[in-house]
Amino acid sequence: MATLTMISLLIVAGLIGAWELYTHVGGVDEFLLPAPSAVAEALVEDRGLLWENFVVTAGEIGLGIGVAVALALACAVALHFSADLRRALYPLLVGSQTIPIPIVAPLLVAWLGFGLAPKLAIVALVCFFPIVVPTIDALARVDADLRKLMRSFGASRWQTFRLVEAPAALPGLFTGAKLSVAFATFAAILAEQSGSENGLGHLVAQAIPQFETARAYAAVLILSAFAVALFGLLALAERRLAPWHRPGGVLAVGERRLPVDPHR
Amino acid sequence: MATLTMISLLIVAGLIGAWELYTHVGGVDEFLLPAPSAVAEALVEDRGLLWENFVVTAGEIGLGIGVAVALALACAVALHFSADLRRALYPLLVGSQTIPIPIVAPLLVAWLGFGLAPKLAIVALVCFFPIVVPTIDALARVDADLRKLMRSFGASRWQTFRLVEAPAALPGLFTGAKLSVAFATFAAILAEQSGSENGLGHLVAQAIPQFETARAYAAVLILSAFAVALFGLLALAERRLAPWHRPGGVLAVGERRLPVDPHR
Amino acid sequence: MQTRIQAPETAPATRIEAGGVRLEGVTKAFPGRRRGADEVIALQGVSLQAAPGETVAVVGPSGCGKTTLLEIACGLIAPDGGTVDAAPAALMAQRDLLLPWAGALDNAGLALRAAGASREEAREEARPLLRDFGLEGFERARPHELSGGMRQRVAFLRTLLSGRPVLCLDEPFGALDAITRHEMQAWLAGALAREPRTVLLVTHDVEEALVLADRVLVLSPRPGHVVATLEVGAPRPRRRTDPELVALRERALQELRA
Amino acid sequence: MQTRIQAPETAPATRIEAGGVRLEGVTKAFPGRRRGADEVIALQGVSLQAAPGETVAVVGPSGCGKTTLLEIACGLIAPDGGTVDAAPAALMAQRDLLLPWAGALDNAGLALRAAGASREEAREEARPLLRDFGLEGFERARPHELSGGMRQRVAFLRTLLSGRPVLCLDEPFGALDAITRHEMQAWLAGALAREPRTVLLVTHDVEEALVLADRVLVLSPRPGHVVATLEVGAPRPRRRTDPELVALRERALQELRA
Amino acid sequence: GEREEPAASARTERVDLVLDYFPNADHAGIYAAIGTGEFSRAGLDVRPRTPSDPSAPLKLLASGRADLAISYEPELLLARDKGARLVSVGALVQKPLTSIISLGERAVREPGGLEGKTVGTAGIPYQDAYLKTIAEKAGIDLSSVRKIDVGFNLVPALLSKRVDAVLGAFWNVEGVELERRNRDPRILRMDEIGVPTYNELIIVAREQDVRSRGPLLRRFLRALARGHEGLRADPGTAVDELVKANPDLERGLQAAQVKATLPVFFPADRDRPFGFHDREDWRAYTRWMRDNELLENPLSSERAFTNEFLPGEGI
Ligand SMILES: Nc1ncnc2c1ncn2[C@@H]1O[C@H](COP(=O)(O)OP(=O)(O)OP(=O)(O)O)[C@@H](O)[C@H]1O
Ligand SMILES: Nc1ncnc2c1ncn2[C@@H]1O[C@H](COP(=O)(O)OP(=O)(O)OP(=O)(O)O)[C@@H](O)[C@H]1O
Ligand SMILES: [Mg+2]
Ligand SMILES: [Mg+2]
Repeated sequence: MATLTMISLLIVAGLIGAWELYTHVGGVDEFLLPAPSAVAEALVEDRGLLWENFVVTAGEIGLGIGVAVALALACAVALHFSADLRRALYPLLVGSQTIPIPIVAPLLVAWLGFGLAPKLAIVALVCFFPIVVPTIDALARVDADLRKLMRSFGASRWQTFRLVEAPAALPGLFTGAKLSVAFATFAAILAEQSGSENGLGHLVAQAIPQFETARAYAAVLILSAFAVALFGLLALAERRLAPWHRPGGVLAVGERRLPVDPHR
Repeated sequence: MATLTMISLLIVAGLIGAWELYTHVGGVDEFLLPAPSAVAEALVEDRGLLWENFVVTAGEIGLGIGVAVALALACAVALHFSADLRRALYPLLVGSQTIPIPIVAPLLVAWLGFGLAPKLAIVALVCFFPIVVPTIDALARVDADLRKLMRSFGASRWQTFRLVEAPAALPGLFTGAKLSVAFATFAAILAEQSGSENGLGHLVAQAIPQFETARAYAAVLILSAFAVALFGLLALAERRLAPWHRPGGVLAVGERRLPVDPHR
Repeated sequence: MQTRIQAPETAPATRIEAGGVRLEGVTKAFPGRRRGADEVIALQGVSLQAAPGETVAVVGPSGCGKTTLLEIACGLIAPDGGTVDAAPAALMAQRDLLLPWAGALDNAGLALRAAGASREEAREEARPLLRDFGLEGFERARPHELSGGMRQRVAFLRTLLSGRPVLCLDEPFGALDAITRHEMQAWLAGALAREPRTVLLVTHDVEEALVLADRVLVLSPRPGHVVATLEVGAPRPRRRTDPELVALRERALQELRA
Repeated sequence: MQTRIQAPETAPATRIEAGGVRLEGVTKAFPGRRRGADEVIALQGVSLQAAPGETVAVVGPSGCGKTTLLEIACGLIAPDGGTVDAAPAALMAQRDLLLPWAGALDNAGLALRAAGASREEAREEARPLLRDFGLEGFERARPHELSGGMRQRVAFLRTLLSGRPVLCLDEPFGALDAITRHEMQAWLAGALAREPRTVLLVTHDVEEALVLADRVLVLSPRPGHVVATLEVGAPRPRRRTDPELVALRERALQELRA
Repeated sequence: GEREEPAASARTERVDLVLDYFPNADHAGIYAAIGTGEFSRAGLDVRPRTPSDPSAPLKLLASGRADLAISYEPELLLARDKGARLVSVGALVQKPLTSIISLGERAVREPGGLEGKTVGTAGIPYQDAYLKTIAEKAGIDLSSVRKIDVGFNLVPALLSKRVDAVLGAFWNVEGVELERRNRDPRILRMDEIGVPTYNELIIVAREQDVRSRGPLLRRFLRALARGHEGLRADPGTAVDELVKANPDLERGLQAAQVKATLPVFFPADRDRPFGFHDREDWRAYTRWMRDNELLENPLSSERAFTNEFLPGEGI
């Protein structure tokens, strides 16, 4: 464990060193690619500004993911239950994912005003799909024999869903949620760049034309760290709530066995 | 089947009708939201322009997905094989997903110029992650008992991967590929909006300041249809190549049974 | 040719109602999956009657269609031909099909919950039986922490608790050692004596069939059809050394060998 | 207390080498999963010797640790105490563990492929045996298209073909009807006579143990330890009506009942 | 003679003003008017809004989602050509800010130097037409100039050295910035190299509001004019207001940009009020757009703007 953390730190340190070196000898303008040292400086100097804007963006991300998870779950369940709906709506869902932000952004402002709402809508729009697809796929891949069994017990369609399909699809939901965490950050920045008064995306959009590239990188770094932390939290939650799918892994804790290479 | 297609067509028709109505009575300016009829007109009138640019963008999408799948597979396998790598690189991967396009785009231009390469890089960057995560998750969720069995047969780590884990994870890979298809379109438009000479994203970027909103919508419509078609193709391929995970579904074709509601 | 299948009731009565099973001339073929592959005829004109409260055992060589027959009786697959008329039937499948994320107690209570019981009610009802079945202390153990025989007992218990008038048991004791197996057989015989239910029992153990059943159907190799029907008249409780059972056993094995 | 476990060889020799199994005082406990839960002691000081070419059967009540013992012998889990010294061993698990996406033929050839054979070579080698086992025509059938007994035969065949010097069979014939079961037993006895291999056989059928094994270990209920070791001296091929076997069977059942 | 409006009515009216872009030095006068209370004294609660892209303000305005919008003269003419009923009620910046910028030793010192060069553009069609006009005036072959649409990344494209010059950056924003960062920019302003002059930034209202909300527009423009007068008198305070409202702006940079922009916030003719539209200039520019096939319909430039609500005009 300790050595692993060391290795990972060494890799990161190596990458940062290479980057620092490159900015000095690579001939790329510092306003295109600032040195890590400059980014670090910006992190310290602008910490007040960064923090204030981070709070705004983190709020958008958190709420956006919440909205996306709720909608995606409802949608996945609805599509799972009705083959008709699935056939009719799935293509529309896929299509909706391709709508470019510059087209929807002004519309959303027209409908939702200039506040938080249009940003939430964009984050939710981007995050919705990567939750729906793995969840629907996981629901569809539930052992058909289990469904038969439940039917023989007189279970209703809904009971089968609640008692068997939903728990069986939980790992799929987690896959989707992890994906959406990474995309939420991306989406929040996009949303803020398409019209906002604050937030880290706004900061980035303002920093670049002001040649404060280091500050923009600092903002991105903070968001990346946030995304990694959220991802890690979800992976932890997954291990606690849906541990059964790795019988060789987590459940073997404390039991001495030869390595079977499950992911932890 | 026929009735289902009917339902789905009816829903689509209903949506389009509502949209048309809304543009006339909803008080939203046609520059914000053109009527479907105007979009249809643009589709017909600008078909030459649209087609030319579509070919460019479709190429970027196709190649980008190809690059993303290849890289993502290699990466997922590497991370699956080495817990050290996984611990060291997974957070970096998650972080990489949050990098905003406006920050990378100029760098990519500096490194790769204005040709196809920076667009491919952006599409691949966006599509890479949604393939890696479901694939790694699927690999990790392979029944630990199967791994044990292979070990008792004297299989090497690689043989176990090739004969057991890889096929078992195929559905996960398909989930990822389907996701990335939807994101590729989104990414291609973004990429083209930050520096390009042609392509549908370029067309959209040109149409918006010219108040040719209908043309922009027409371009998006074409891309959406393309994404839906790609998604459908992948779903078909999944059914052919990885049908075993739906024993109640596809394999029951021709066998009369009571409905067990598997997704088709 | 008429096919009638009971739609599974969504909310079965908790009180067990009498209900029989009647299959007439049931035929079932599975199509060859690939073009040109031969279809597999699993059952050919199988008839079976179980009056309410009766136990009917089915024996036959591996692959002759026993499992298929039970699934048809449960209304889970539709026959190609013949008539099916059965009260709601709960299946104990050949694979244990326990939920990997639930403990033994919750797995045992699954059918109860399908019948509308709350989690707590289901646990209350399942707990004492789990103890009867030698699984005390394993209430919270997940399936992969149980031995094969333990898993089978949980699956058996789950089916028993379903409260459906008909039980279709597909080799319920196949993974048990001789001693535990006899205990379970005795337990089942006792339970049926107290509270009669209609049982269709698939087994490879002819003695087990004779000890438990009112009638034993012997199926031929695939395509399965009935080659002999043995009425077991011996009074209960039965011992496998009863001369009548020994004689019937010889007959059954002879039919099977043929 | 020394624990030696053979690391599974990555490329086992296709030629079967002689190799025995020697377990001394093996102990294994599974920790209570939740804080405060009791640990389950599965095995307590079990010793077992199988000389190269010998067949040793293990019988014992459900949950006494038989499967655990086999996994330890195969080097798949580490014991808490005791010595393990075993040649490379292939496991036939209690669950069939067939690959759902592969046909019967490819499933049967899996161990061969793990030993380095190409898909074609594996198919060539597995095909005639599949026929011997009554599975002709099902070469391309996926596991869910096979009956329980058919799946078990495929899993058995797969293990046989592994080419490992030791075979650990966990109830290899539990899902087979009496007739098919006798055929498979006869087949196995013949194969071992032609080409000796070391076999650890877990079974619930004492007769099966006596017909096939050189030695039968009787385990106690959990925590499992050896309560009796029966040496079976009868010449082969054996019949289950041999007086020696009948006598041994009585002894074994008596030990089990105790 | 300017007649005083009755003192601010008791009820302040809210005005949603969509900016043309993220807040920057061009908006210093607006923020000064907010910060020094000019708007509230006029009974207005002005809320500057950031748009999703520079063409969004007119769309939001046309849809009634905003009261006023900052846009560009060419954009307004394009929108009107497409049927939008919008009108410029005041010019925020009198002159073109758009320019051709190049750097260092590879600098393009005069229009003729563009021959054979690669030029990055923002991908806006009317700006592409500037290039044509410039080439004609300079007598060079337009087809020898390679155009690349780099979207918003004009400066990064320049810094990446993948283009020789960019067309579309503002001399008062990017130009000043590059100067401050010692990147030695060479700047060619549109109106100095053959493109007819135009008002780079204008304040746009809906035609219906021009008819029905005249007093409000008048109060708005008077307060805005006072804000700009304050800016001229004391740029430091105005910049402070801008930076206070937008803490992510760099004060030093904004001050330099405001200083550079000051001369074009007001009409060259001292007699003209703040916000004045020059009839001739508008006519000439509209003609140029028509000549370059940027407009489809015969369009009266007269009706695209009105000076009616400017301080001292109209009534
Ligand atoms: N879903 C299916 N698709 C195709 N063939 C099937 C399917 N289910 C069963 N079969 C075939 O039908 C035949 C009968 O199968 P069934 O499972 O009913 O046998 P069984 O009598 O239960 O055998 P066992 O005692 O081995 O469990 C077998 O040949 C099997 O291959
Ligand atoms: N992975 C595990 N985690 C926790 N407990 C386990 C685990 N595997 C087995 N056990 C426990 O160890 C004991 C022995 O199990 P094992 O599977 O070896 O029994 P068995 O003799 O094979 O029984 P059966 O005849 O029923 O298959 C059981 O009580 C079981 O609950
Ligand atoms: Mg069966
Ligand atoms: Mg076992």
